[in-house]
Amino acid sequence: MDILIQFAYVVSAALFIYGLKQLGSPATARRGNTISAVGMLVAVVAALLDQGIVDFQWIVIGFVVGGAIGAAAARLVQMTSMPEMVALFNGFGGMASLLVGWAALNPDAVTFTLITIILSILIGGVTFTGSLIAYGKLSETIGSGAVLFRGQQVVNSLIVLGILGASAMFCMEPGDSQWLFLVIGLSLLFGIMVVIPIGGADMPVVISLLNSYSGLAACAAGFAVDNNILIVAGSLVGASGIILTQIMCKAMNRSLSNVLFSGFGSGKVEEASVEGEIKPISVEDAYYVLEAASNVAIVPGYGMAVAQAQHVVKELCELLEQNGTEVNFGIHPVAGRMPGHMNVLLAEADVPYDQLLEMDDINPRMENVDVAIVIGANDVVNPAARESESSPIYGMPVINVDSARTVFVLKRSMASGFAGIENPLFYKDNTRMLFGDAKESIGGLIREFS
Amino acid sequence: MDILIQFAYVVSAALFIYGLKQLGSPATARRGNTISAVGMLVAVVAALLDQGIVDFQWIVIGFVVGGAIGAAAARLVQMTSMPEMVALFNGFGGMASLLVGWAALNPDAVTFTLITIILSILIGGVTFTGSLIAYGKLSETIGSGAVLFRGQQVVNSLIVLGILGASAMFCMEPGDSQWLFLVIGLSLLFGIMVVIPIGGADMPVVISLLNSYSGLAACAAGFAVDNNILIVAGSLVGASGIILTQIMCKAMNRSLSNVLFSGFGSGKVEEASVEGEIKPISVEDAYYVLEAASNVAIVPGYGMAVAQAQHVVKELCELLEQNGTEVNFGIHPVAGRMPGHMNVLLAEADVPYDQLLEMDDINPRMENVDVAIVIGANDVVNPAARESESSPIYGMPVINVDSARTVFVLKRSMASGFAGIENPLFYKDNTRMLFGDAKESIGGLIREFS
Amino acid sequence: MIPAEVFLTFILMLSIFLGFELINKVPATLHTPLMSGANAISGITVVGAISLAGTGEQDLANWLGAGAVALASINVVGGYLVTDRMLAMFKKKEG
Amino acid sequence: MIPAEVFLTFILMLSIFLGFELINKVPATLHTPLMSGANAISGITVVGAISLAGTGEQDLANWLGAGAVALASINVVGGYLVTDRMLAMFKKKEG
Ligand SMILES: NC(=O)c1ccc[n+]([C@@H]2O[C@H](COP(=O)([O-])OP(=O)(O)OC[C@H]3O[C@@H](n4cnc5c(N)ncnc54)[C@H](OP(=O)(O)O)[C@@H]3O)[C@@H](O)[C@H]2O)c1
Ligand SMILES: NC(=O)c1ccc[n+]([C@@H]2O[C@H](COP(=O)([O-])OP(=O)(O)OC[C@H]3O[C@@H](n4cnc5c(N)ncnc54)[C@H](OP(=O)(O)O)[C@@H]3O)[C@@H](O)[C@H]2O)c1
Repeated sequence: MDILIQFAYVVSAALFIYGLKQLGSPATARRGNTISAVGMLVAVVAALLDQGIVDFQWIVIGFVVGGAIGAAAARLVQMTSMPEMVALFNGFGGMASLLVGWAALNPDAVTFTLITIILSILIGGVTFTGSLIAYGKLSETIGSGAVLFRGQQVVNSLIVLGILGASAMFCMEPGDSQWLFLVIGLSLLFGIMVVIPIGGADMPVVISLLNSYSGLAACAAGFAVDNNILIVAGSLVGASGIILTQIMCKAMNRSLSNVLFSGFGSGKVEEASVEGEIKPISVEDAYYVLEAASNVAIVPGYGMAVAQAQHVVKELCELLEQNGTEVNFGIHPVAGRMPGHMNVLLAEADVPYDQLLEMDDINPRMENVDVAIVIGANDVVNPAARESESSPIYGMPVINVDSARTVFVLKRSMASGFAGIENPLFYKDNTRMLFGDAKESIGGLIREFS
Repeated sequence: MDILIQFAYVVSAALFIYGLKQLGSPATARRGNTISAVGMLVAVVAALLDQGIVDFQWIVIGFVVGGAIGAAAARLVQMTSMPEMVALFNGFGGMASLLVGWAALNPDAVTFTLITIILSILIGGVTFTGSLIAYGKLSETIGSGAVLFRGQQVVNSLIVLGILGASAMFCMEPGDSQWLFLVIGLSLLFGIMVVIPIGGADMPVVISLLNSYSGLAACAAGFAVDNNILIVAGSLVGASGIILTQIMCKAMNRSLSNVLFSGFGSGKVEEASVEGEIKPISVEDAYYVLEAASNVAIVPGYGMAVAQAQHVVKELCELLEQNGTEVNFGIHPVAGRMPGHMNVLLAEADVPYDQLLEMDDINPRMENVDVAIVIGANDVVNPAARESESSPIYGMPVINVDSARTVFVLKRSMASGFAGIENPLFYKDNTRMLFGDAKESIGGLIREFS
Repeated sequence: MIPAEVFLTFILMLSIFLGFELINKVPATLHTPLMSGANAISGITVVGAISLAGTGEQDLANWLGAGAVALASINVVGGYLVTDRMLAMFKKKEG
Repeated sequence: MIPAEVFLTFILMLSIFLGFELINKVPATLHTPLMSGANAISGITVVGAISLAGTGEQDLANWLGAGAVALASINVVGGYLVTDRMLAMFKKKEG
């Protein structure tokens, strides 16, 4: 029996791997997710067959409660709130690793096991509170700005020292539970401290990193309870989180340490040193221009998510196409508040994924575009990233909407985006500002068309 | 100590993996190979530190003898003989697995170990003789044709049954060495029998498959002696061989079973049912055409290897470029007698790899090519694969030289290529045949230029 | 006998390499579902939690295990469902 | 205690997946060196052979082991050298 359970874990690991492989292309991704879920099912069933289990009561209660909460949350969440949801789930995973590490503690544990226990508690704890803070910032339950205070680094260093010391003491005197509690408390605190100085729009990087940590915590728990499947699955997740983090940092041309420690986007808007004047446009005039355009590029950003404008965008896109206009979407890798955020929203509104062009595909075509419609995007279309060496986002690859013949920018005010900097795009000769909530502005355009 | 040895194996496996990863791009491939070699060194040193080893004499003798032979062979082999060399090395690897499996046999072995021992002997034996036959066919030491005889399948089935029976008996009576010898003898015989019915030009597929087997044999030996590094390295090799086999079969549009069992290319040239006449051209006339061309594509095949013409080809290419002509190479994935064979030969002659275009890159450009020079290629430029549904190679993707304005075909006669079929290309209006050994013909062209 | 730690390290090393290869191939379009899908996999801790929650002894470890089962189940069930919901929306243009 | 076979199977499964991912990315240009490079790795049997050839007992296993060391060394040394020779020839066009 026991050996069968073990081989079931091999099968389950193979399913996770195959599932992730299938996640690599939009056509097979859904199947891939199902395969991965089957892998999880196999692992859970195998775990339940373990002969050491004599009492299923608490397991079942745990399942039912957790499963119901998870299912309800998954069903109810709005697509625009996906980033928060992932952060929250991730935090629960971290807490689970913390509890498993703690529960695996027993009087006979050797030092190697103690170290893995401490690791799973530590990483799990940081993941838990860190994810909660990320959740708070993204959902704006707490302020989304970067919280910086004098002496922050000293405090953090003290916490790290405390954790190291308490962990060492714990390994030497595992019987004395005060060290254990100290480690737990400090790692929970540390999770909070590392995330508060990071601005809201950088949360995706944080979540992705914490996601990687929750994988590593599962890995450590796997070493602690001697379970292969935890190690394999945990390291797959660990690797995936790290790669996503790298991809995002690269897309912003910022280093990971800049993201984590610089308090970027903490709100100090740079002096406006931009020349040119702002030319607003009315919905009606915008309609006439669009009506005559033969090639339109739509570039969405975080504002589209805020306005929940994805459905009206799709409607506008259809009207334009009926009018004989070619419409493409240009998706910046870090538009919105999560990598691929715009893709998910537009997919929700039934925009086919082959109409969504990546930055590198849309930029060379921009010169042939009659009208580029920027919907609630700001930093990801900021030409300062290309032109002004003194800009904090200098070097970040952006979508060059300013090469299009005309640019419409849909936003509510002249407020800056997440990076907190001026956008010279708004002052360019070929730019027209269509002020107002994106959903309402587009609704207006749609009414003009029909 | 022992645990250190084991962790050294982890390092060694990581080096193999990283090395293979680096092999993925021409710029880093050489470094990758070195990294993989370092991995091997780490593994060997770790193995030597094993405390069970009391007598180094025979190990050193084995190393010195084997290493000297290997180094000498590697130094002396001609690039055109690379396929044979790989086949031969591969055979030695297989034999080594057979010997390890045999030596691992001990009176206390449990059934699981016995099975892995039998597997490593069996796979190792088939790999050994199979590779030797492949070597013989490629080097033309033995006839390269497919050997088919009546009742072949019956004989092979009997051998398989014999192997199965003897293996079963061996597992039941491991002490009785007659079963062991029977398995060894039959697997050596089987290696011969499976390779003789396969034609010489299909040997790359066979070698690649046997390469995969030698990996699997190492894997089985790893299970037999409980060694992780053998398993990891063996399965990497196993997977690599299988993928290369697939790639080749796909490039020929033939199934693996067609390659292995059909006796393809056994020499029966199809009735010539091609219309049109053959138009030979002299070296001098060819020179005038080339002199005036502004875009030339060179498509090499097995004949370039036979004629050892790669260096003069490079010379011709330089002369053409000095003359203001754009020169590209079109490399078919199964041109020659090994995947990537042409690339290696041209690299030897210092042709930069970014001038070597893959089939899918050159085909769309073919219409703008003034002269396509086919050097000793035949099947891989056969338009029948596109046009004639009755052709045995119908459906195989080929390089469409016939779309070029003019085609020069350099070969010695009207003989067919490996597939043994007529080539309608030779009869097309825009084709000129430049008969003679490729090296001499090109030499003539070079003399005209200078 | 080779100790278990050696095997575990081997497995860790291989899975990390494999994870990198697999994830590097996922296109930007799918990064959000990838993130939530990977997140669901990290709920694998539930497997470790199950054996701790079912010992039948009413001690601390048992309670901790039960809590871990509940939390990890939220992660697993919620994660897979939400990923599926997202992926179900991705559609190719109908010819 | 988890038996060694389980770990070995895990390792086998992971390595096969990893092998597929790695090899699938190698371009056609490099298939010949890849083949001979992979071939050299299959000489890893030398590691298994070493421990058998060094027992110090003058028995059959020892002789077989010594033979295996010699054959596998041909494969390893020859394979790596020949691959290196080939790869040394691959050059990019000088700007
Ligand atoms: N996606 C990721 O994975 C990721 C990761 C890390 C960092 N980031 C950062 O996040 C930022 C993303 O750039 P982005 O261009 O998408 O967004 P952004 O630069 O934050 O700009 C969003 C814009 O939308 C407008 N907006 C808000 N609500 C709106 C509504 N209801 N109707 C119309 N407009 C509205 C805002 O202007 P008004 O207030 O004037 O309306 C704002 O300028 C970048 O700085 C990026 O570096 C993203
Ligand atoms: N590369 C691989 O991995 C691989 C694997 C499996 C199968 N194959 C098979 O191998 C074949 C390869 O096609 P291929 O076009 O490269 O070769 P091919 O079809 O075998 O033709 C080679 C041609 O070269 C000519 N030739 C020989 N020596 C010559 C010399 N000294 N000077 C000038 N010409 C010479 C021969 O004609 P003359 O005798 O008239 O000169 C012959 O027609 C295909 O059928 C393919 O399916 C290849």
